[in-house]
Amino acid sequence: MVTLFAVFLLTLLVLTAIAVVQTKNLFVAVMLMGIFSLLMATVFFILDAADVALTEAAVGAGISTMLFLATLALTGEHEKPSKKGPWISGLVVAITSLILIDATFEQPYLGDPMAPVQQHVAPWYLEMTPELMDFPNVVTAVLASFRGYDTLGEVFVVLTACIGVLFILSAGPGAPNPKSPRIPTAPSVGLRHHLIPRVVGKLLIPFIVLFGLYVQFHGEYSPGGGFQAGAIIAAGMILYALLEGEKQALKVLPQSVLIGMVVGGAMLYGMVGVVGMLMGGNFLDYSVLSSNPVSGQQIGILIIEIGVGLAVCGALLAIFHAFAARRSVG
Amino acid sequence: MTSGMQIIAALLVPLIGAIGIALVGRKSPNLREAVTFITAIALLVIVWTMLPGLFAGERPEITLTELLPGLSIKFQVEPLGMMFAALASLLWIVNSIYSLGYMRGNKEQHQTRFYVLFAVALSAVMGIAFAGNLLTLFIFYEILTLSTYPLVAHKGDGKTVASARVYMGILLATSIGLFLPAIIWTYMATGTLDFVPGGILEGHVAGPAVGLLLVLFVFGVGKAALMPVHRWLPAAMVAPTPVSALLHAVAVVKAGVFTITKIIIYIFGVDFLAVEPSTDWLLYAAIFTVIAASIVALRQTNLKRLLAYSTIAQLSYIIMAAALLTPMAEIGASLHIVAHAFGKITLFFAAGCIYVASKKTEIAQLAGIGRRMPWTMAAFTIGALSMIGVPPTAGFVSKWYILGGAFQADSYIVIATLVLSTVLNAAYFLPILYIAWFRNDETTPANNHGEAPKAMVIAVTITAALTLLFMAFNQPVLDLESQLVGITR
Amino acid sequence: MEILGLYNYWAYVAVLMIGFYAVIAKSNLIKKLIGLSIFQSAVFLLYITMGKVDGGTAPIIQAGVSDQIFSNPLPQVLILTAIVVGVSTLALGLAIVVRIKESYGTIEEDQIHLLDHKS
Amino acid sequence: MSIYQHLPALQVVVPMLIAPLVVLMRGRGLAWAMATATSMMAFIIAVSLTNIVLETGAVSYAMGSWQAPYGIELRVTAFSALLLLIVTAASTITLLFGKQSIDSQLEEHRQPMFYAAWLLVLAGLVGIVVAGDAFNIFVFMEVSSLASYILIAAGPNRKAMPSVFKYLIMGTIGATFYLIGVGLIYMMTGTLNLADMEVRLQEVQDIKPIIVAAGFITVGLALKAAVFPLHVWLPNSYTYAPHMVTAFFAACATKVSLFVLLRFEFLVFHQNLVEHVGHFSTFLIPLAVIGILLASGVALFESHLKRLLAYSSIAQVGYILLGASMATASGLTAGIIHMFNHALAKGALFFAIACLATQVSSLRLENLGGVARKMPWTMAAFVIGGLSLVGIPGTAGFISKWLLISAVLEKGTLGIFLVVAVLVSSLMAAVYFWRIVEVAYFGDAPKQSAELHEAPKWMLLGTWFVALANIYYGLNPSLPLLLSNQAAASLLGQLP
Amino acid sequence: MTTVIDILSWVLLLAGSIFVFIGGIGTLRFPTFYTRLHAASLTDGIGTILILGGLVLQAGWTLAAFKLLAILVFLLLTGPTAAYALANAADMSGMKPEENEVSEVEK
Repeated sequence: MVTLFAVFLLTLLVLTAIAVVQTKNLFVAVMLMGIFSLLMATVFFILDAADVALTEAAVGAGISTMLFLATLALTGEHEKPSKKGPWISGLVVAITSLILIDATFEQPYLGDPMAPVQQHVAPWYLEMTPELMDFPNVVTAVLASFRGYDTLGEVFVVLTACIGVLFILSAGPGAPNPKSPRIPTAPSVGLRHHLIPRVVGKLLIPFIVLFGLYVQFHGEYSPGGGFQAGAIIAAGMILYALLEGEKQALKVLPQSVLIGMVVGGAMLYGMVGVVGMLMGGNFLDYSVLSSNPVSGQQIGILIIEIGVGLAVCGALLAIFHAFAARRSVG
Repeated sequence: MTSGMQIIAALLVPLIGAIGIALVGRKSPNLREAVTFITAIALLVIVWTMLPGLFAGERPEITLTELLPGLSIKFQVEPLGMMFAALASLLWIVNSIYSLGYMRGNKEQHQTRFYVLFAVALSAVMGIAFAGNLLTLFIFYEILTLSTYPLVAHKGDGKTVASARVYMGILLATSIGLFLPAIIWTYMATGTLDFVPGGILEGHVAGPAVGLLLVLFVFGVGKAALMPVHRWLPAAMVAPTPVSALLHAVAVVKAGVFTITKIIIYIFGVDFLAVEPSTDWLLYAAIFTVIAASIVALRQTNLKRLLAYSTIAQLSYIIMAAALLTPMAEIGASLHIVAHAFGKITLFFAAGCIYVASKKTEIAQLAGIGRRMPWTMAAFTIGALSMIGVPPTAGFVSKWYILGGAFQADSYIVIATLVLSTVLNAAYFLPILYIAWFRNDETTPANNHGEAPKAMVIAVTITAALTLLFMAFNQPVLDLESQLVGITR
Repeated sequence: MEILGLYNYWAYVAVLMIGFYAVIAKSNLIKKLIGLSIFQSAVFLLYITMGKVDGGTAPIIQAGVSDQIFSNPLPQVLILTAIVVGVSTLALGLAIVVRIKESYGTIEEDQIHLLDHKS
Repeated sequence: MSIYQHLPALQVVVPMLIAPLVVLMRGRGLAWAMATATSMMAFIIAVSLTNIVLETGAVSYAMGSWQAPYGIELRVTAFSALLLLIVTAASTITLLFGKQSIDSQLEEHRQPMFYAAWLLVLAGLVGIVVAGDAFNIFVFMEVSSLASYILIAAGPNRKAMPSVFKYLIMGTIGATFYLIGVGLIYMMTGTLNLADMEVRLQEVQDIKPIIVAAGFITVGLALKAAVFPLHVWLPNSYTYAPHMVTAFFAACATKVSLFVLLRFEFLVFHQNLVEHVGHFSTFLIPLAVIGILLASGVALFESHLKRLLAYSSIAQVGYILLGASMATASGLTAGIIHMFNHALAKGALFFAIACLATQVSSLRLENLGGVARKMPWTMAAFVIGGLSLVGIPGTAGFISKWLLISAVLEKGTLGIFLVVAVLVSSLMAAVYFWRIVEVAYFGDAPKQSAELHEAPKWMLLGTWFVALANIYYGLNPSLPLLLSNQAAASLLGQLP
Repeated sequence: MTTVIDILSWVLLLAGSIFVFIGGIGTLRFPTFYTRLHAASLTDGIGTILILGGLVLQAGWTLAAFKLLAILVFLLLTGPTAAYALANAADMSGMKPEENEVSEVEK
């Protein structure tokens, strides 16, 4: 049943991908990308990856789409026909795919419980998590503690992207000039004059944030965690910016506060690691944070998840504002 | 001071001098020249005080840092290198006197740069002379190439730079493309690069490979100007005359033949080469170069270019002698290094004197110049006679030994070459002497000039005198180099 | 039916190559980035697929229930990271595209190329 | 627990955690000072780590106290120590001496973010080098890549943007290829730890997914390392990046990818794939040779100074690869030590170019006539760097060329052809380098050229520092030689 | 009792599916933007209510039922708002219902 369902969804996925590449209208392509991401999230869900599905839905369908749209507003949405002949690219792609397909025949089948991945390392995580962490979500345990260093790196990838977008968009002819504030244009006042979206939207925002907080703090028990929470809360705030105008949104959470959130979140994570080191463990060793290693782990994971949430939320919002504040040139 | 430290001192003194020259150069030309002289004299003292030890059979050595596993930067003094160093350090003083006159008389630009690089080049020459293994030698060989490039390109106009490019290009290409692989090959075959009396290659390389390795070495050492890698030498004649005189008649080219001689004696080993048939070509290549370069020299109309081709021919004399592989010929080779140095530097000095005094560069313009510049031309005559090999000049002594070596080896082709080249030498030098002394000076440019500046005349007189004196006082060199024979036996 | 066990992998290869094609063959910079997103998503699919166990559930251990089969949590963790990396790259790429549009007036690669070589 | 045991972690954590703080530094020069101090600290840590590695052998560190393969392992070997030295030293020197150059190319209000990105590049690169876990390498590769896009995008020319976009696309493709390869290996072994992978691969040798994985990892990393013909992103990125960034990247960025490549090829695949050495050399030797010759050839006709050197970098990557593809101890030693020596040479050259750029308006060759007369010190350092690049004895470049030729000669007949290729490319290097020297020393000054002065003293000091390092390590290469010998031995499994 | 609930829930699910299906056909087949929007809102209006209602009955008196209801409330709020926003955007960009005889795809 699952296999059949998967076959159906995957076929749809491939078709969507082809449509995305085929269409000449970038706006349509971006919308189709949103559908692609949602399909992908569904596939992940039926493959038992609830956390990943949640993230893919929030990030792939939500944040990415929003970024694409913000860019399209500045660049225009029509793709000009390319003069490049598709032959060489086609050949490269064909050869690569043949090699990869050929390799699949010696790979374990979907769901094979005897596959090497199910034999080594992973069983240890499943077995030890209840004992060492005393909470049910193994994904969170691996993410935040066993492979916490990767996650730290990941937070810094987000931080880097945030710095990068702010840096790159701080120059050039379209850069917002602090001395002469730009003339407020229609989008900047948001949808204030539209009663229905405003009312409904404002009604929803608290729930979105609430849900975000739930995902944040319930990550040890159910799918979710800092990343998902950060993305969800950021989406809520972006909604606010769309409704009330960017100016109003920046009044609530100014860019400096957002950067503070990013920096603070990243530092919070890092500092937990350093404190672990100071208390006699290795870097990112949470067990030493408390006299009881298990509660030490729980405290550590809680704090770093907050750090992750702060950093991701701040970074996404800062990136959004950087795009939104850009004036259209030419 | 230990002998080892003396070697280091010989390397460092010119470098320190170079820094000193650079520091005072902008402020006072007089002080700059004074520093040059002090440096040159200091170097002479350092090098010459090592001589007695060498005569007594000492072989001072010192090892600096280890560059690669088993390969150090190492210096060792042996007779051949000692002689080369003594010769270069002696002639540097004379050349400095000469430069003083030439550079000022000619109002050359960038004089500080000139003196600085000259000192650096001398340091490199010392490094080559005292090198204790091939790697060290190679390092200083390249430093010499690089430090002389700006000297050759001194004038800085398009033509000079183009010639300097040829100079640099050939020397660098041959050294990196042939010399370096040869060294690495040797190292891989034998596991050492030390100069060992009797050679290191025997038993490690055999058959045609020996011949190939010798090809790499001989043509890799482009400074020896064996045809067809000789083209850099005429190109280098665009340099100011002191450079041509000291570097391209003595230091650089002698570094080339010196390197080849050392490789023959200390890397291949004379006995090994003698039994290895694939290496015979070296003798013929040298003979070919002697004859061909002499014939080309016949057709030159520019004085310095003629001297350059003459140098090419004379260098191959040395290689030919070394390739004869007989004791007497080896001594002849080393004697010829000295003899040719004295003679050729005199000739170049004279050519420079003529240029500074009259701006004349072509042979045809020299008519009657002997009467206006008697001292210069007298010196020139002595130098020319030495090239031909007429007694009582230095050239006679060395040719005598080489001839003796040829008889020892029963090599009639070498004897024939010697005879033929003597005739050719005479054929291109004697007309110049005739023109200079016996024609009337009616040609342009202006003929209303006198003798060259004093400093230059003094220098050229000294070297001419040395050329003559060497005929009589060659015993020390003979004694020193006989130690080589002891080695090669 | 057995062979459908590899269908996931074929789908991943197909999606991967569709994305790859868009990246190398398209001239529009945004289209390239869209292609890049698809390309990266395909890899997510590869990882998640290999972690699936027949009859398993998401690796959230319910108290009191024994004999449960769980899918592999590790690939999921890796892909969580990879998704975030992907969106970060995308954001940076889009910011660059905005700057390119501003200074060149176009986001077509071949036109940018022409403009660069005219000046 | 003494602090020494934490050094592998601190090596990464120090620059990484200070980077966000640098963003907040608004004061004049404060961001620079902080970044420089941090970079120095990283360098000191690298030096102490090198000492420890030399004394006690490879160091391992379990992140979060979780033992590998369950947790992430950091592993510092002699090879990593060498790379750590290169990376941290390159960053420190360029930061310390390059302030004026950066100031002249970047507005002050954008500098804090720039320096933060710089530290993130540093953290990312050292993170890759110390990582002992395949996925962790990916994460830090992305940190360093994203941050390096930022640094390159700081270039003042508008062409910087398309260049960095191309780099971003190709870099991401490379990283994704790598990720696919790692995924396939993980699929067949169930582990991500490199050491564990080596052991567990023995059970599944030579099945297709592993071979395909090897291919994808090689291609992905080769893309990042700018191995010919996957180099197309490099020339423009280096040309239009700020000069100091070019100096920093030219010294170390591609080398880190090569480091990962070599670690995978030799530690993971070498022991386990029967045909691996064969495949490795059949594919890589020709690529390396063609890359060396073609890139040198392009450099011969290039007139923009930075692009010329960028092509030369591609050729030099070929040298490193050629040494490695011999798959012998001597070959690996040659390749590895060339990473160090090339970093020195290119560092000096690009530093000198940065000095030049403070005075001249354009770095095209036709604009540089006679520049050496006005800027003798700058050009003298440039000449030293160039000589090292050509491989003149007495400079660092000679050491690697010597080792490379001796390694290649061990291959017999094939070796002779390779020697010819190496020598021909050295001569090409001499030619393209000499073109610059001739123009700079003897060319006519362009008419409209303004009054030129020598570059700022402080930058000159840095340039000369690197230039003299070329000579020092040309005469006394014992440290890099020791490290690369050990590295080669451990890659070939001859060390415990 | 359970059978009744089961039958009821299946009826609801089926009816919902039919509405969603009709909505889909309408979105494809209607000629203009506004008519299509009309068909599409059928999907998130009555279709969703019926399906989620059916699912709630299936789930019984559990936490899942509460979650489903929450989703229902969410969708009821957002669906019409989204439809409004779309129509409004179309109106703002100058697309008037009476002028637009031909769908933009066919144009």
